[in-house]
Amino acid sequence: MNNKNYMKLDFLSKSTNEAFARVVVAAFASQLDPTIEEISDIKTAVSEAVTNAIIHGYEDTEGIVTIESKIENQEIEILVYDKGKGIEDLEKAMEPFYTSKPELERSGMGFTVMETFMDKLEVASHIGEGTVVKMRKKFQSLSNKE
Amino acid sequence: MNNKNYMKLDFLSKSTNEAFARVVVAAFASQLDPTIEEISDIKTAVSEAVTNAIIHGYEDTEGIVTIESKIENQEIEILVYDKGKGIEDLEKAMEPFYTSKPELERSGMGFTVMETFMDKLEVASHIGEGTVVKMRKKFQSLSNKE
Amino acid sequence: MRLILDTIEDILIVKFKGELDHHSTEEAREKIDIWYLDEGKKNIVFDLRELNFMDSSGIGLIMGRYKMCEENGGKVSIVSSSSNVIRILRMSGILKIIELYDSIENAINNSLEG
Amino acid sequence: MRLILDTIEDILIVKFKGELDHHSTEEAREKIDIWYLDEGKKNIVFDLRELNFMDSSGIGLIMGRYKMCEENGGKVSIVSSSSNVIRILRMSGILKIIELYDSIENAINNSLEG
Ligand SMILES: Nc1ncnc2c1ncn2[C@@H]1O[C@H](COP(=O)(O)OP(=O)(O)O)[C@@H](O)[C@H]1O
Ligand SMILES: Nc1ncnc2c1ncn2[C@@H]1O[C@H](COP(=O)(O)OP(=O)(O)O)[C@@H](O)[C@H]1O
Repeated sequence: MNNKNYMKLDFLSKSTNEAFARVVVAAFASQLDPTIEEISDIKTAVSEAVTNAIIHGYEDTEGIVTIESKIENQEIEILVYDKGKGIEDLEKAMEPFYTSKPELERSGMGFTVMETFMDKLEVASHIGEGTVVKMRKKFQSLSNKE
Repeated sequence: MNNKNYMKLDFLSKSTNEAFARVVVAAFASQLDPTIEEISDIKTAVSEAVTNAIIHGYEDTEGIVTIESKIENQEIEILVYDKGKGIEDLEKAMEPFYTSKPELERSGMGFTVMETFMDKLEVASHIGEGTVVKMRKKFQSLSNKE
Repeated sequence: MRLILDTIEDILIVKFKGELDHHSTEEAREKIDIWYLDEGKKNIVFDLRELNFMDSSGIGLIMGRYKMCEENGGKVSIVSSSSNVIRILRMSGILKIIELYDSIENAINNSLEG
Repeated sequence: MRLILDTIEDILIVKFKGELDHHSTEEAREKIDIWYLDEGKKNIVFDLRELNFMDSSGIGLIMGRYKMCEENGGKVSIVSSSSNVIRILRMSGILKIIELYDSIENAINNSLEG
Protein backbone atom coordinates (compact mmCIF):
# COMPACT_ATOMS: atom_id res chain seq x y z
CA MET A 1 0.00 0.00 0.00
CA ASN A 2 1.32 3.44 -0.93
CA ASN A 3 0.32 5.58 2.01
CA LYS A 4 2.65 8.50 1.26
CA ASN A 5 1.04 11.74 2.21
CA TYR A 6 1.98 15.37 2.72
CA MET A 7 0.44 18.47 4.23
CA LYS A 8 1.50 21.96 5.16
CA LEU A 9 -0.44 24.28 7.45
CA ASP A 10 0.12 28.00 8.09
CA PHE A 11 -1.76 29.80 10.84
CA LEU A 12 -1.61 32.98 12.91
CA SER A 13 0.44 32.91 16.12
CA LYS A 14 -2.61 33.12 18.39
CA SER A 15 -2.83 30.91 21.47
CA THR A 16 -6.31 29.73 20.42
CA ASN A 17 -4.59 28.03 17.47
CA GLU A 18 -2.64 25.66 19.75
CA ALA A 19 -5.69 23.42 20.06
CA PHE A 20 -6.41 23.79 16.32
CA ALA A 21 -2.85 22.67 15.47
CA ARG A 22 -3.24 19.57 17.64
CA VAL A 23 -6.50 18.58 15.94
CA VAL A 24 -4.98 19.00 12.47
CA VAL A 25 -1.91 16.90 13.20
CA ALA A 26 -3.97 14.23 14.97
CA ALA A 27 -6.36 14.03 11.99
CA PHE A 28 -3.46 13.79 9.53
CA ALA A 29 -1.71 11.10 11.60
CA SER A 30 -4.94 9.10 11.98
CA GLN A 31 -4.40 7.47 8.57
CA LEU A 32 -1.52 5.54 10.18
CA ASP A 33 -4.08 3.89 12.44
CA PRO A 34 -2.21 4.93 15.58
CA THR A 35 -2.88 3.83 19.15
CA ILE A 36 -4.42 6.35 21.56
CA GLU A 37 -1.03 6.71 23.21
CA GLU A 38 0.77 7.41 19.93
CA ILE A 39 -1.75 10.12 19.04
CA SER A 40 -1.42 11.61 22.50
CA ASP A 41 2.41 11.69 22.18
CA ILE A 42 2.20 13.52 18.86
CA LYS A 43 -0.39 15.99 20.08
CA THR A 44 1.73 16.81 23.11
CA ALA A 45 4.95 17.29 21.12
CA VAL A 46 3.17 19.51 18.55
CA SER A 47 1.54 21.51 21.32
CA GLU A 48 4.99 22.22 22.85
CA ALA A 49 6.55 23.28 19.54
CA VAL A 50 3.62 25.48 18.51
CA THR A 51 3.41 27.12 21.95
CA ASN A 52 7.14 27.90 21.78
CA ALA A 53 6.74 29.49 18.34
CA ILE A 54 3.92 31.68 19.68
CA ILE A 55 5.37 32.78 23.02
CA HIS A 56 9.13 32.63 22.43
CA GLY A 57 9.44 33.01 18.65
CA TYR A 58 6.92 35.81 18.16
CA GLU A 59 6.65 36.89 21.81
CA ASP A 60 2.91 37.39 21.36
CA THR A 61 3.25 39.62 18.32
CA GLU A 62 1.47 38.52 15.12
CA GLY A 63 3.34 36.08 12.90
CA ILE A 64 2.79 32.90 10.96
CA VAL A 65 3.46 29.46 12.45
CA THR A 66 3.93 26.63 9.96
CA ILE A 67 3.50 22.89 10.41
CA GLU A 68 4.69 20.61 7.65
CA SER A 69 4.14 16.88 7.86
CA LYS A 70 5.03 13.86 5.76
CA ILE A 71 3.85 10.30 6.14
CA GLU A 72 5.67 7.40 4.58
CA ASN A 73 5.25 3.79 5.52
CA GLN A 74 4.73 3.78 9.27
CA GLU A 75 6.64 6.96 9.97
CA ILE A 76 5.51 10.54 10.44
CA GLU A 77 7.79 13.56 10.15
CA ILE A 78 6.59 16.84 11.61
CA LEU A 79 8.26 20.22 11.14
CA VAL A 80 7.13 23.23 13.17
CA TYR A 81 8.67 26.54 12.28
CA ASP A 82 8.41 30.25 12.90
CA LYS A 83 10.12 33.33 11.46
CA GLY A 84 10.47 34.87 14.90
CA LYS A 85 13.38 35.99 17.05
CA GLY A 86 15.38 32.76 17.03
CA ILE A 87 17.37 31.07 19.81
CA GLU A 88 20.79 32.40 20.84
CA ASP A 89 22.17 29.44 22.78
CA LEU A 90 20.52 26.29 21.52
CA GLU A 91 22.36 23.95 23.86
CA LYS A 92 21.24 25.88 26.91
CA ALA A 93 17.68 26.19 25.55
CA MET A 94 17.40 22.43 25.24
CA GLU A 95 18.46 21.70 28.81
CA PRO A 96 15.63 20.39 30.98
CA PHE A 97 14.11 23.13 33.18
CA TYR A 98 15.83 26.00 31.35
CA THR A 99 13.40 28.73 30.43
CA SER A 100 13.95 32.33 29.37
CA LYS A 101 10.46 33.22 30.55
CA PRO A 102 10.09 32.18 34.21
CA GLU A 103 7.83 35.22 34.67
CA LEU A 104 5.26 33.48 32.42
CA GLU A 105 5.55 30.37 34.62
CA ARG A 106 7.11 28.33 31.82
CA SER A 107 8.48 25.06 33.13
CA GLY A 108 11.43 24.76 30.74
CA MET A 109 10.23 21.25 29.90
CA GLY A 110 9.09 21.86 26.29
CA PHE A 111 12.08 20.42 24.45
CA THR A 112 12.39 17.57 26.96
CA VAL A 113 8.75 16.60 26.31
CA MET A 114 9.29 16.68 22.53
CA GLU A 115 12.41 14.55 22.88
CA THR A 116 10.72 12.01 25.13
CA PHE A 117 7.47 11.68 23.21
CA MET A 118 8.97 11.50 19.71
CA ASP A 119 11.68 9.18 18.35
CA LYS A 120 13.85 11.95 16.98
CA LEU A 121 14.18 15.71 17.54
CA GLU A 122 16.30 18.20 15.63
CA VAL A 123 16.26 21.95 16.22
CA ALA A 124 17.84 24.67 14.07
CA SER A 125 17.63 28.36 14.79
CA HIS A 126 19.11 31.68 13.68
CA ILE A 127 18.80 34.94 15.59
CA GLY A 128 16.34 37.23 13.85
CA GLU A 129 15.37 34.58 11.31
CA GLY A 130 13.45 32.01 13.26
CA THR A 131 13.42 28.43 14.51
CA VAL A 132 12.72 25.03 12.96
CA VAL A 133 11.83 21.99 15.03
CA LYS A 134 11.92 18.67 13.17
CA MET A 135 10.45 15.59 14.79
CA ARG A 136 9.94 12.00 13.68
CA LYS A 137 8.02 9.09 15.09
CA LYS A 138 7.56 5.55 13.88
CA PHE A 139 4.15 4.06 14.58
CA GLN A 140 4.08 0.52 15.84
CA SER A 141 0.38 -0.11 15.50
CA LEU A 142 -0.02 -1.57 12.00
CA SER A 143 3.04 -3.80 12.11
CA ASN A 144 1.85 -5.17 15.46
CA LYS A 145 -1.50 -6.03 13.99
CA GLU A 146 -0.02 -7.91 11.06
CA MET B 1 -13.46 40.63 21.01
CA ASN B 2 -10.93 40.41 18.18
CA ASN B 3 -11.51 36.97 16.76
CA LYS B 4 -9.69 37.52 13.46
CA ASN B 5 -7.95 34.39 12.38
CA TYR B 6 -6.28 32.95 9.31
CA MET B 7 -5.05 29.57 8.11
CA LYS B 8 -3.80 28.02 4.92
CA LEU B 9 -3.56 24.30 4.27
CA ASP B 10 -1.81 22.50 1.41
CA PHE B 11 -2.23 18.77 0.91
CA LEU B 12 -1.79 16.06 -1.73
CA SER B 13 -4.70 15.42 -4.10
CA LYS B 14 -5.49 11.99 -2.64
CA SER B 15 -9.10 11.03 -1.97
CA THR B 16 -8.23 10.04 1.62
CA ASN B 17 -7.55 13.74 2.22
CA GLU B 18 -11.19 14.68 1.58
CA ALA B 19 -12.10 13.64 5.13
CA PHE B 20 -8.94 15.30 6.48
CA ALA B 21 -9.88 18.60 4.78
CA ARG B 22 -13.35 18.48 6.37
CA VAL B 23 -11.92 17.94 9.86
CA VAL B 24 -9.47 20.84 9.45
CA VAL B 25 -12.09 23.33 8.26
CA ALA B 26 -14.57 22.21 10.94
CA ALA B 27 -11.90 22.62 13.65
CA PHE B 28 -10.97 26.08 12.35
CA ALA B 29 -14.62 27.17 12.14
CA SER B 30 -15.36 25.85 15.64
CA GLN B 31 -14.01 29.07 17.19
CA LEU B 32 -17.13 30.80 15.81
CA ASP B 33 -19.20 28.56 18.08
CA PRO B 34 -21.32 27.31 15.18
CA THR B 35 -24.47 25.23 15.33
CA ILE B 36 -24.28 21.58 14.24
CA GLU B 37 -26.09 22.54 11.05
CA GLU B 38 -23.68 25.37 10.22
CA ILE B 39 -20.70 23.04 10.67
CA SER B 40 -22.39 20.41 8.53
CA ASP B 41 -23.03 22.99 5.76
CA ILE B 42 -19.38 24.05 5.72
CA LYS B 43 -18.09 20.47 5.78
CA THR B 44 -20.33 19.57 2.85
CA ALA B 45 -19.34 22.59 0.74
CA VAL B 46 -15.61 22.01 1.41
CA SER B 47 -16.00 18.33 0.60
CA GLU B 48 -17.51 19.22 -2.80
CA ALA B 49 -14.78 21.75 -3.67
CA VAL B 50 -11.92 19.48 -2.56
CA THR B 51 -13.38 16.46 -4.39
CA ASN B 52 -13.66 18.55 -7.56
CA ALA B 53 -10.03 19.65 -7.28
CA ILE B 54 -8.94 16.01 -6.92
CA ILE B 55 -11.06 14.34 -9.60
CA HIS B 56 -11.63 17.15 -12.12
CA GLY B 57 -8.67 19.50 -11.50
CA TYR B 58 -5.95 16.89 -11.23
CA GLU B 59 -7.88 13.95 -12.73
CA ASP B 60 -6.34 11.64 -10.15
CA THR B 61 -2.75 12.67 -10.90
CA GLU B 62 -0.67 14.04 -8.04
CA GLY B 63 -1.04 17.73 -7.29
CA ILE B 64 -1.48 20.09 -4.36
CA VAL B 65 -4.90 21.23 -3.19
CA THR B 66 -4.98 24.40 -1.09
CA ILE B 67 -7.57 25.61 1.40
CA GLU B 68 -7.26 29.14 2.70
CA SER B 69 -9.63 30.43 5.35
CA LYS B 70 -10.20 33.71 7.15
CA ILE B 71 -12.45 34.43 10.07
CA GLU B 72 -13.59 37.90 10.96
CA ASN B 73 -16.46 38.77 13.24
CA GLN B 74 -19.09 36.14 12.56
CA GLU B 75 -18.06 35.41 8.99
CA ILE B 76 -15.86 32.71 7.50
CA GLU B 77 -14.29 32.90 4.05
CA ILE B 78 -13.01 29.69 2.50
CA LEU B 79 -10.94 29.43 -0.68
CA VAL B 80 -10.28 26.05 -2.27
CA TYR B 81 -7.90 25.99 -5.19
CA ASP B 82 -5.96 23.69 -7.44
CA LYS B 83 -3.36 24.18 -10.17
CA GLY B 84 -5.02 21.58 -12.35
CA LYS B 85 -6.59 21.56 -15.81
CA GLY B 86 -9.10 24.37 -15.29
CA ILE B 87 -12.70 24.70 -16.51
CA GLU B 88 -13.47 25.59 -20.12
CA ASP B 89 -17.08 26.67 -19.88
CA LEU B 90 -17.73 27.90 -16.37
CA GLU B 91 -21.38 28.74 -16.96
CA LYS B 92 -22.13 25.24 -18.17
CA ALA B 93 -20.07 23.69 -15.38
CA MET B 94 -22.14 25.47 -12.75
CA GLU B 95 -25.49 24.31 -14.11
CA PRO B 96 -27.23 21.80 -11.83
CA PHE B 97 -26.76 18.18 -13.02
CA TYR B 98 -24.03 19.03 -15.53
CA THR B 99 -21.02 16.76 -15.15
CA SER B 100 -18.11 16.04 -17.47
CA LYS B 101 -17.56 12.70 -15.76
CA PRO B 102 -20.82 10.71 -15.88
CA GLU B 103 -18.68 7.57 -16.23
CA LEU B 104 -17.51 8.17 -12.62
CA GLU B 105 -21.15 8.49 -11.53
CA ARG B 106 -20.75 12.14 -10.65
CA SER B 107 -24.11 13.74 -10.02
CA GLY B 108 -23.29 17.23 -11.36
CA MET B 109 -24.58 18.65 -8.06
CA GLY B 110 -21.27 19.87 -6.57
CA PHE B 111 -21.55 23.57 -7.37
CA THR B 112 -25.26 23.57 -6.56
CA VAL B 113 -24.51 22.13 -3.10
CA MET B 114 -21.81 24.75 -2.47
CA GLU B 115 -24.17 27.52 -3.56
CA THR B 116 -27.03 26.27 -1.40
CA PHE B 117 -25.03 25.55 1.75
CA MET B 118 -22.94 28.73 1.74
CA ASP B 119 -24.05 32.38 1.55
CA LYS B 120 -21.81 33.27 -1.38
CA LEU B 121 -19.94 31.36 -4.06
CA GLU B 122 -17.49 32.68 -6.64
CA VAL B 123 -15.54 30.54 -9.08
CA ALA B 124 -12.63 31.57 -11.29
CA SER B 125 -10.78 29.24 -13.62
CA HIS B 126 -8.23 29.28 -16.44
CA ILE B 127 -7.50 26.36 -18.73
CA GLY B 128 -4.17 24.78 -17.83
CA GLU B 129 -3.75 27.00 -14.78
CA GLY B 130 -6.34 25.82 -12.32
CA THR B 131 -9.50 26.73 -10.48
CA VAL B 132 -10.33 28.86 -7.43
CA VAL B 133 -13.56 28.46 -5.49
CA LYS B 134 -14.30 31.23 -3.00
CA MET B 135 -17.09 30.76 -0.48
CA ARG B 136 -18.42 32.81 2.41
CA LYS B 137 -20.81 32.12 5.22
CA LYS B 138 -22.07 34.24 8.08
CA PHE B 139 -22.68 32.37 11.31
CA GLN B 140 -25.85 33.20 13.17
CA SER B 141 -25.07 31.34 16.36
CA LEU B 142 -23.35 33.96 18.54
CA SER B 143 -25.65 36.82 17.65
CA ASN B 144 -28.66 34.61 18.38
CA LYS B 145 -27.32 33.78 21.80
CA GLU B 146 -26.76 37.40 22.75
CA MET C 1 -17.23 4.84 6.44
CA ARG C 2 -18.37 1.31 7.19
CA LEU C 3 -20.42 -0.69 4.69
CA ILE C 4 -22.68 -3.49 5.90
CA LEU C 5 -24.43 -5.65 3.29
CA ASP C 6 -27.35 -7.94 4.05
CA THR C 7 -30.14 -9.61 2.07
CA ILE C 8 -33.81 -10.39 2.70
CA GLU C 9 -35.52 -12.36 -0.07
CA ASP C 10 -34.89 -10.37 -3.28
CA ILE C 11 -33.71 -7.23 -1.47
CA LEU C 12 -30.12 -6.15 -0.95
CA ILE C 13 -29.84 -3.98 2.17
CA VAL C 14 -26.96 -1.54 1.99
CA LYS C 15 -26.10 0.08 5.31
CA PHE C 16 -23.61 2.94 5.60
CA LYS C 17 -22.12 4.11 8.87
CA GLY C 18 -20.02 7.25 9.30
CA GLU C 19 -19.16 9.54 6.38
CA LEU C 20 -20.01 8.92 2.74
CA ASP C 21 -17.86 10.98 0.38
CA HIS C 22 -16.10 10.48 -2.96
CA HIS C 23 -13.37 8.37 -1.33
CA SER C 24 -15.79 6.04 0.40
CA THR C 25 -18.23 5.73 -2.54
CA GLU C 26 -15.30 4.42 -4.63
CA GLU C 27 -14.78 1.72 -2.03
CA ALA C 28 -18.45 0.86 -1.69
CA ARG C 29 -19.64 0.84 -5.32
CA GLU C 30 -17.93 -2.32 -6.44
CA LYS C 31 -18.86 -4.31 -3.36
CA ILE C 32 -22.52 -3.36 -3.68
CA ASP C 33 -22.70 -4.28 -7.37
CA ILE C 34 -20.97 -7.63 -6.87
CA TRP C 35 -23.43 -8.62 -4.15
CA TYR C 36 -26.42 -7.38 -6.15
CA LEU C 37 -25.47 -9.23 -9.32
CA ASP C 38 -23.92 -12.38 -7.80
CA GLU C 39 -26.81 -12.97 -5.45
CA GLY C 40 -29.34 -12.16 -8.18
CA LYS C 41 -31.20 -9.55 -6.15
CA LYS C 42 -33.86 -7.21 -7.51
CA ASN C 43 -34.38 -4.34 -5.07
CA ILE C 44 -32.02 -2.23 -2.96
CA VAL C 45 -32.75 -0.55 0.37
CA PHE C 46 -30.20 2.08 1.42
CA ASP C 47 -30.11 2.27 5.21
CA LEU C 48 -28.64 5.73 5.91
CA ARG C 49 -29.76 5.99 9.56
CA GLU C 50 -26.21 5.85 10.90
CA LEU C 51 -24.70 8.11 8.26
CA ASN C 52 -23.59 11.42 9.74
CA PHE C 53 -22.17 12.96 6.58
CA MET C 54 -22.98 12.71 2.89
CA ASP C 55 -22.04 14.94 -0.03
CA SER C 56 -23.07 14.82 -3.70
CA SER C 57 -20.87 11.76 -4.31
CA GLY C 58 -23.50 9.82 -2.31
CA ILE C 59 -26.19 11.11 -4.69
CA GLY C 60 -24.14 9.80 -7.62
CA LEU C 61 -23.80 6.41 -5.95
CA ILE C 62 -27.52 6.10 -5.25
CA MET C 63 -28.47 7.26 -8.78
CA GLY C 64 -26.11 4.67 -10.27
CA ARG C 65 -27.73 1.87 -8.24
CA TYR C 66 -31.18 3.22 -9.18
CA LYS C 67 -30.35 2.75 -12.87
CA MET C 68 -29.03 -0.75 -12.25
CA CYS C 69 -32.20 -1.77 -10.37
CA GLU C 70 -34.43 -0.21 -13.01
CA GLU C 71 -32.82 -2.39 -15.67
CA ASN C 72 -33.66 -5.41 -13.52
CA GLY C 73 -37.25 -4.28 -12.92
CA GLY C 74 -36.41 -3.60 -9.28
CA LYS C 75 -36.66 -0.50 -7.13
CA VAL C 76 -34.56 1.49 -4.70
CA SER C 77 -35.66 2.87 -1.33
CA ILE C 78 -33.89 5.00 1.25
CA VAL C 79 -34.22 4.98 5.03
CA SER C 80 -33.03 8.10 6.82
CA SER C 81 -34.10 10.50 9.52
CA SER C 82 -31.03 12.75 9.58
CA SER C 83 -31.96 16.28 8.54
CA ASN C 84 -28.55 16.86 6.89
CA VAL C 85 -28.77 13.77 4.75
CA ILE C 86 -32.40 14.39 3.85
CA ARG C 87 -31.61 17.98 2.88
CA ILE C 88 -29.07 16.93 0.28
CA LEU C 89 -31.29 14.08 -0.98
CA ARG C 90 -34.14 16.54 -1.45
CA MET C 91 -31.93 19.14 -3.15
CA SER C 92 -30.84 16.62 -5.74
CA GLY C 93 -34.40 15.81 -6.79
CA ILE C 94 -33.72 12.14 -6.12
CA LEU C 95 -36.70 11.89 -3.77
CA LYS C 96 -39.01 12.41 -6.74
CA ILE C 97 -38.08 8.98 -8.06
CA ILE C 98 -36.96 7.13 -4.92
CA GLU C 99 -39.15 6.58 -1.86
CA LEU C 100 -37.85 7.81 1.52
CA TYR C 101 -38.82 5.89 4.68
CA ASP C 102 -38.14 6.62 8.31
CA SER C 103 -38.15 2.97 9.36
CA ILE C 104 -36.28 0.03 7.87
CA GLU C 105 -39.34 -2.25 8.34
CA ASN C 106 -41.53 -0.03 6.16
CA ALA C 107 -38.88 0.14 3.48
CA ILE C 108 -38.46 -3.64 3.44
CA ASN C 109 -42.19 -4.39 3.49
CA ASN C 110 -42.80 -2.00 0.66
CA SER C 111 -40.01 -3.53 -1.42
CA LEU C 112 -41.37 -7.03 -0.82
CA GLU C 113 -44.84 -6.05 -1.99
CA GLY C 114 -43.54 -4.15 -5.04
CA MET D 1 -10.97 23.58 28.83
CA ARG D 2 -13.48 24.07 31.63
CA LEU D 3 -12.39 25.24 35.08
CA ILE D 4 -14.50 24.39 38.12
CA LEU D 5 -13.51 25.92 41.47
CA ASP D 6 -14.82 24.69 44.80
CA THR D 7 -13.75 24.95 48.45
CA ILE D 8 -13.83 22.61 51.45
CA GLU D 9 -12.61 24.16 54.71
CA ASP D 10 -9.14 25.57 53.96
CA ILE D 11 -8.78 23.71 50.63
CA LEU D 12 -9.32 25.15 47.17
CA ILE D 13 -10.33 22.38 44.76
CA VAL D 14 -9.36 23.16 41.18
CA LYS D 15 -10.99 20.89 38.63
CA PHE D 16 -10.02 20.95 34.94
CA LYS D 17 -12.05 19.32 32.18
CA GLY D 18 -10.87 18.91 28.59
CA GLU D 19 -7.49 20.14 27.40
CA LEU D 20 -4.98 22.14 29.46
CA ASP D 21 -2.46 23.95 27.26
CA HIS D 22 -0.74 27.35 27.23
CA HIS D 23 -3.93 29.07 26.06
CA SER D 24 -6.09 27.59 28.78
CA THR D 25 -3.53 28.00 31.60
CA GLU D 26 -3.52 31.73 30.83
CA GLU D 27 -7.27 31.76 31.37
CA ALA D 28 -7.17 29.64 34.51
CA ARG D 29 -4.21 31.12 36.41
CA GLU D 30 -5.79 34.41 37.42
CA LYS D 31 -9.11 32.87 38.45
CA ILE D 32 -7.39 30.30 40.65
CA ASP D 33 -5.21 32.88 42.39
CA ILE D 34 -8.10 35.26 43.02
CA TRP D 35 -10.14 32.50 44.68
CA TYR D 36 -7.18 31.25 46.69
CA LEU D 37 -6.22 34.69 48.03
CA ASP D 38 -9.68 36.26 48.40
CA GLU D 39 -11.12 33.25 50.21
CA GLY D 40 -7.98 32.94 52.35
CA LYS D 41 -7.38 29.27 51.54
CA LYS D 42 -4.28 27.31 52.48
CA ASN D 43 -4.13 24.12 50.39
CA ILE D 44 -4.93 23.33 46.75
CA VAL D 45 -6.15 20.01 45.31
CA PHE D 46 -5.88 19.75 41.50
CA ASP D 47 -8.57 17.39 40.25
CA LEU D 48 -7.26 16.24 36.83
CA ARG D 49 -9.50 13.18 36.47
CA GLU D 50 -11.45 14.67 33.56
CA LEU D 51 -8.44 16.18 31.82
CA ASN D 52 -7.72 14.40 28.56
CA PHE D 53 -4.76 16.50 27.47
CA MET D 54 -1.98 18.35 29.26
CA ASP D 55 1.35 19.69 28.03
CA SER D 56 4.23 21.34 29.91
CA SER D 57 2.21 24.55 30.33
CA GLY D 58 0.16 22.59 32.88
CA ILE D 59 3.36 21.73 34.75
CA GLY D 60 4.21 25.45 34.89
CA LEU D 61 0.76 26.25 36.24
CA ILE D 62 0.93 23.61 38.98
CA MET D 63 4.49 24.63 39.97
CA GLY D 64 3.40 28.26 40.24
CA ARG D 65 0.52 27.32 42.59
CA TYR D 66 2.91 25.08 44.56
CA LYS D 67 5.12 28.08 45.28
CA MET D 68 2.12 30.20 46.28
CA CYS D 69 0.87 27.52 48.69
CA GLU D 70 4.34 27.00 50.15
CA GLU D 71 4.54 30.68 51.05
CA ASN D 72 1.25 30.25 52.91
CA GLY D 73 2.37 27.09 54.69
CA GLY D 74 -0.10 25.07 52.61
CA LYS D 75 0.34 22.11 50.31
CA VAL D 76 -0.70 21.03 46.83
CA SER D 77 -2.04 17.60 45.83
CA ILE D 78 -3.03 16.14 42.48
CA VAL D 79 -5.75 13.61 41.66
CA SER D 80 -5.38 11.78 38.35
CA SER D 81 -5.59 8.31 36.93
CA SER D 82 -4.96 9.15 33.24
CA SER D 83 -1.74 7.54 32.08
CA ASN D 84 -0.99 10.41 29.67
CA VAL D 85 -1.31 13.07 32.34
CA ILE D 86 0.64 11.03 34.90
CA ARG D 87 3.42 10.42 32.39
CA ILE D 88 4.07 14.12 31.90
CA LEU D 89 3.74 14.83 35.63
CA ARG D 90 6.32 12.15 36.37
CA MET D 91 8.69 13.34 33.63
CA SER D 92 8.73 16.83 35.10
CA GLY D 93 9.87 15.61 38.52
CA ILE D 94 6.88 17.38 40.07
CA LEU D 95 5.72 14.18 41.77
CA LYS D 96 8.81 14.28 44.00
CA ILE D 97 7.39 17.29 45.80
CA ILE D 98 3.63 16.97 45.19
CA GLU D 99 1.55 13.97 46.27
CA LEU D 100 -0.49 12.13 43.60
CA TYR D 101 -3.81 10.50 44.60
CA ASP D 102 -6.17 8.35 42.61
CA SER D 103 -9.25 9.45 44.53
CA ILE D 104 -10.45 12.92 45.41
CA GLU D 105 -11.49 11.78 48.90
CA ASN D 106 -7.96 10.67 49.80
CA ALA D 107 -6.52 13.92 48.48
CA ILE D 108 -8.97 16.00 50.52
CA ASN D 109 -8.57 13.96 53.73
CA ASN D 110 -4.82 14.19 53.51
CA SER D 111 -4.94 17.95 52.97
CA LEU D 112 -7.26 18.38 55.97
CA GLU D 113 -4.95 16.42 58.24
CA GLY D 114 -1.79 18.22 57.03
N1 LIG E 1 10.49 28.90 18.70
C1 LIG E 1 11.33 29.49 19.58
N2 LIG E 1 11.80 30.74 19.34
C2 LIG E 1 12.63 31.35 20.21
N3 LIG E 1 13.06 30.79 21.36
C3 LIG E 1 12.64 29.54 21.65
C4 LIG E 1 11.76 28.83 20.78
N4 LIG E 1 11.52 27.61 21.33
C5 LIG E 1 12.22 27.58 22.48
N5 LIG E 1 12.91 28.74 22.69
C6 LIG E 1 13.80 29.05 23.83
O1 LIG E 1 14.16 27.82 24.46
C7 LIG E 1 13.78 27.85 25.83
C8 LIG E 1 13.41 26.48 26.31
O2 LIG E 1 12.24 26.01 25.66
P1 LIG E 1 11.33 24.91 26.32
O3 LIG E 1 12.19 23.74 26.70
O4 LIG E 1 10.20 24.63 25.42
O5 LIG E 1 10.81 25.56 27.68
P2 LIG E 1 9.72 26.71 27.95
O6 LIG E 1 8.85 26.88 26.75
O7 LIG E 1 8.96 26.20 29.12
O8 LIG E 1 10.51 27.95 28.25
C9 LIG E 1 12.67 28.86 25.91
O9 LIG E 1 12.52 29.39 27.21
C10 LIG E 1 13.13 29.92 24.88
O10 LIG E 1 14.11 30.76 25.43
N1 LIG F 1 -11.58 22.10 -9.77
C1 LIG F 1 -12.05 21.79 -11.01
N2 LIG F 1 -11.20 21.64 -12.06
C2 LIG F 1 -11.65 21.34 -13.30
N3 LIG F 1 -12.97 21.17 -13.60
C3 LIG F 1 -13.88 21.32 -12.61
C4 LIG F 1 -13.47 21.64 -11.28
N4 LIG F 1 -14.58 21.72 -10.52
C5 LIG F 1 -15.62 21.47 -11.33
N5 LIG F 1 -15.21 21.23 -12.60
C6 LIG F 1 -16.08 20.95 -13.77
O1 LIG F 1 -17.39 21.36 -13.47
C7 LIG F 1 -18.30 20.26 -13.60
C8 LIG F 1 -19.45 20.38 -12.62
O2 LIG F 1 -18.96 20.28 -11.28
P1 LIG F 1 -19.94 19.82 -10.13
O3 LIG F 1 -21.16 20.67 -10.13
O4 LIG F 1 -19.17 19.79 -8.85
O5 LIG F 1 -20.38 18.35 -10.52
P2 LIG F 1 -19.59 16.95 -10.50
O6 LIG F 1 -18.38 17.06 -9.63
O7 LIG F 1 -20.58 16.00 -9.95
O8 LIG F 1 -19.21 16.67 -11.92
C9 LIG F 1 -17.45 19.04 -13.42
O9 LIG F 1 -18.03 17.89 -13.99
C10 LIG F 1 -16.15 19.46 -14.10
O10 LIG F 1 -16.25 19.34 -15.50
